[in-house]
Amino acid sequence: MRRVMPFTIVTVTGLFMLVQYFIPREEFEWLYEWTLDWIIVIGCFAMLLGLWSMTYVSVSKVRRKIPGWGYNVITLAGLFFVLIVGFVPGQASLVRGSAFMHLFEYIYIPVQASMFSLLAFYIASAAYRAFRARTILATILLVSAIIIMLRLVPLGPLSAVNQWLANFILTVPNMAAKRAFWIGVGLGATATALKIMLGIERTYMGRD
Amino acid sequence: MMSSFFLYSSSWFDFNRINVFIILGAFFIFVIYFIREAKAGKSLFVRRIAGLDAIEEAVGRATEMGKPILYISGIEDMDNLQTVASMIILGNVAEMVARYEVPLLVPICRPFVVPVAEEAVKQGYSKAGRPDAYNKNNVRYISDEQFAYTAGVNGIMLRDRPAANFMFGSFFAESLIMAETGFSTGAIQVAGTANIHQLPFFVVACDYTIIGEELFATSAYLSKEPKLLGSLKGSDLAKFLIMVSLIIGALLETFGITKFTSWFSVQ
Amino acid sequence: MDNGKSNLYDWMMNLDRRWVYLVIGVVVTLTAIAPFKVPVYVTPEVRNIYNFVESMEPGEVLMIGVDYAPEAMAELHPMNYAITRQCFAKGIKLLLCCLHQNGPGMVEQVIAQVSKEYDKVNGVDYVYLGYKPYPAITILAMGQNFRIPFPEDYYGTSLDSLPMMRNIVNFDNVQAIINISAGSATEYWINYANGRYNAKLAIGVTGVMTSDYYPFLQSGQIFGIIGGMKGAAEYEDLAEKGGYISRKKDQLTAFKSMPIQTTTHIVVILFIVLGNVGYFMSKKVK
Amino acid sequence: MGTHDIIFNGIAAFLTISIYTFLYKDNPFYKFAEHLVVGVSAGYFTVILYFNGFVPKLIEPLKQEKFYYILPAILGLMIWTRFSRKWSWISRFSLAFYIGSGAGIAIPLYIQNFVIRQLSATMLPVGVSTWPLITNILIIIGVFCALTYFYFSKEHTGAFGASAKFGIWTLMVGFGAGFGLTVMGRVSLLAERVVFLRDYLSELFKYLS
Repeated sequence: MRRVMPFTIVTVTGLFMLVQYFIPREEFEWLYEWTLDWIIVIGCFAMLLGLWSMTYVSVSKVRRKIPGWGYNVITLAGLFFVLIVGFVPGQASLVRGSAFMHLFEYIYIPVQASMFSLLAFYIASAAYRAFRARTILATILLVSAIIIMLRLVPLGPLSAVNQWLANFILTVPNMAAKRAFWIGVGLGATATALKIMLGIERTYMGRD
Repeated sequence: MMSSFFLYSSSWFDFNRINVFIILGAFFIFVIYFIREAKAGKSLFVRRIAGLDAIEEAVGRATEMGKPILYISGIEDMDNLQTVASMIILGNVAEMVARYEVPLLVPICRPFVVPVAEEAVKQGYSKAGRPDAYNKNNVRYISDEQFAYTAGVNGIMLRDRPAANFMFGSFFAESLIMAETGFSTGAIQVAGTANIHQLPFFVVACDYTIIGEELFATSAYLSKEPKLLGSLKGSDLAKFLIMVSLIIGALLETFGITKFTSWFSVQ
Repeated sequence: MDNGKSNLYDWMMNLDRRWVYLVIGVVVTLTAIAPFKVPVYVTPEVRNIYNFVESMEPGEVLMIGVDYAPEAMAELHPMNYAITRQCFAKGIKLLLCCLHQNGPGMVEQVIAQVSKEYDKVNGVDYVYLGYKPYPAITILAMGQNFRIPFPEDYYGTSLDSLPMMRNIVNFDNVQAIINISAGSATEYWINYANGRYNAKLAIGVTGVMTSDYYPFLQSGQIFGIIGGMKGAAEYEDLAEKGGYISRKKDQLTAFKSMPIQTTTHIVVILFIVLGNVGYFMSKKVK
Repeated sequence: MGTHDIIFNGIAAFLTISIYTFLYKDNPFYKFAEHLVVGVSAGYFTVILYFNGFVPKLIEPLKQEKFYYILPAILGLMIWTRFSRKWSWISRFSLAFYIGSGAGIAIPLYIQNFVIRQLSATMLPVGVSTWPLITNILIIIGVFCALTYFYFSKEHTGAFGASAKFGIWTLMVGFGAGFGLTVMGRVSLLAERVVFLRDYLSELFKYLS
């Protein structure tokens, strides 16, 4: 029961999802969409598991007064404050101007956008450090990146030449690289999925 | 249902997808055939995957220094195959680490990955004969949100100073933030993903990068069961046939024969 | 050999990453405070789209599929604004729809502002169909009749009671479709709207996605690509010359951020050059 | 800007700068912003998932007496057995469903979109008479060689090794191009943030004076 059942479920659901792809009947489409709903519902319950895990780690840090525990208090305070302003007014909290949306707009969005824009700095330092013509591979990487970046720098008459080169890189070697890459990934992923579906690969689920 | 206006038929098979069906069927047969061969004890040659040495070397260095090892499994859920491959690799990394007294930190982005990662690490530890060394608190959920997760992982890199960072799975924009922070702490970094947009950043910022299909191959290789290598053989045979049909298709197209190529078009 | 020289080369190679951050930060801030004008090289794939819209007659209909969320706003909003302004200025009618779950807000933001500028009326000069999940099915259904996936518009009015929709059944009644997208929706538009129904299609996508779609341009499945901030700046440049948008009214968002793009790109390239010069010179010294 | 905007945009500006301080080094401001956003985002996602997932996909159907929707709820509840040492094995049922359906959905899509579509797109007419025909040859050679790089059953030596080498070169050109293209997008975001701070500061001075 403990061992066999999960793998039976994997095989059955996997096979169903695979087979329905080839069956154009409406009742199968309906079953498929219903199963997609299952995934969303299970995800909701899983979310609580995550919340529990997070709260548990934070609370235990605060309790044991591990250095920096004050920050865990901030995490917990942020979490419960959002839950309160989100759930207490009900659906109304999703309307623009509510306390809940304020938290979204003035805390979540700016932090997210700032984290994202840190990448502009990181991309520069990574390029400076790693783009050295030490090996052939590094040189190829470097030259290709510079040609693409130069598109944004006005070079006078050279702009047209560079534009042509950039276009060539994007449409020929870059295209070839992507195609081969996707074919490889497609085969590798399908083989992995097949092994899981047929229960050949089982190491991802614990022992007893 | 709106789609019922025109999309459905009473047929039990979608003949528009017969090409997918045939190719998929052939692929299944290849994989299963080679797995059987391997099970029967026939030795199959598979070249050594360079990424494996990189993983072992990184674990070795971290344990020598007595510092923690950080394992990041990407930001997608268990329904993504890259995450599954990453969990298989995690189990094997745990087995390598278990023999030494260094913690293996596994911060996680999706709640559903937590139980799988816990099992993978636990199993790795008990395989190495050290089930007691397993610490539940080291596998922890951080946040579902991409950048909150990234911020949390950055924090671990800076405060726990892991000597080795592994990043295997499905990554997005956070890849470079993590890899650069990891570089600044001097950790040895091995990364692998099948998300092509992020590979440039791993290639640039990490010591070793596992590219695309190699991620799935590594997970198969690490499982150490010879039968699992059968899938690599199967996918190689498929690749060979793809290369052959690529040449045939191109030649036929050149002479204006499009029947062959149009058979491959999918809707 | 000379110790000072090799020290210099070492310095060039091993700058602390924080110096890189500082230079980028300073350059971006300075350019933001005191911007300058950068010439933009207009590529044919952007010009094609502009010229097509130019060739349309007042009263004809252009469809815009808006499939991006706030994360991609910085890159995609500018082109959306420029095209919408050009259309309204020329009296072209717009049909809008959305296949990305966080997209509806994006459409509203643009259409609310631009329709006010040009005094355009909902239902007469433009129709916003709203959002539907499952892009493939939705596009296929629209190819039959817009009323299948969208019996009502975004605001809950039945399509049949909207004056603009009177003679519009499906893709055959729109002159072209422009899909502005940050994700996989583009592929569905290409495969289904163009592939199945042969609709005339052009796309606007984020910078990262751009290169993926050039093959479709070559094969003629799409007639133009606007790629990221640079593509948007090219479009704004054309639209400004055409007199549809104006610098005075602060309508050249992408164009205005081009100086920041240019200076940062130059800085990044210079850093790469610096590192490599240091590397080669120190190898020579040794 | 009114008082409301000045205060709330002020919070946003403060958090933005706090994040940027990380570029210099880890510090209390960054840690504050980091821990705050971890808590806030977890809460935010819970609320959103409840209203956009749980309500329409479970509560509404049950209200409409579609009782078969109780099945996914049971599977969902099973995950919570993880809290018990004795019953935690039950949680594997829901996990199995999740992984199984993920694998089943993925198989045909990977084969269709990643393998067949890429293959058929590469079957191009070749020749030397026009430039597009020449580029087609180059694309086909590139794809062919890059595929040999991903070939595991043979050592990369001899002619095969040369082909794999050319393949990895092609991949590197692609990665370089990807890197170059991404710079533009990231700088767009930085520009947006800097302009936000610039505008906020000028508004703040106006407001204060």
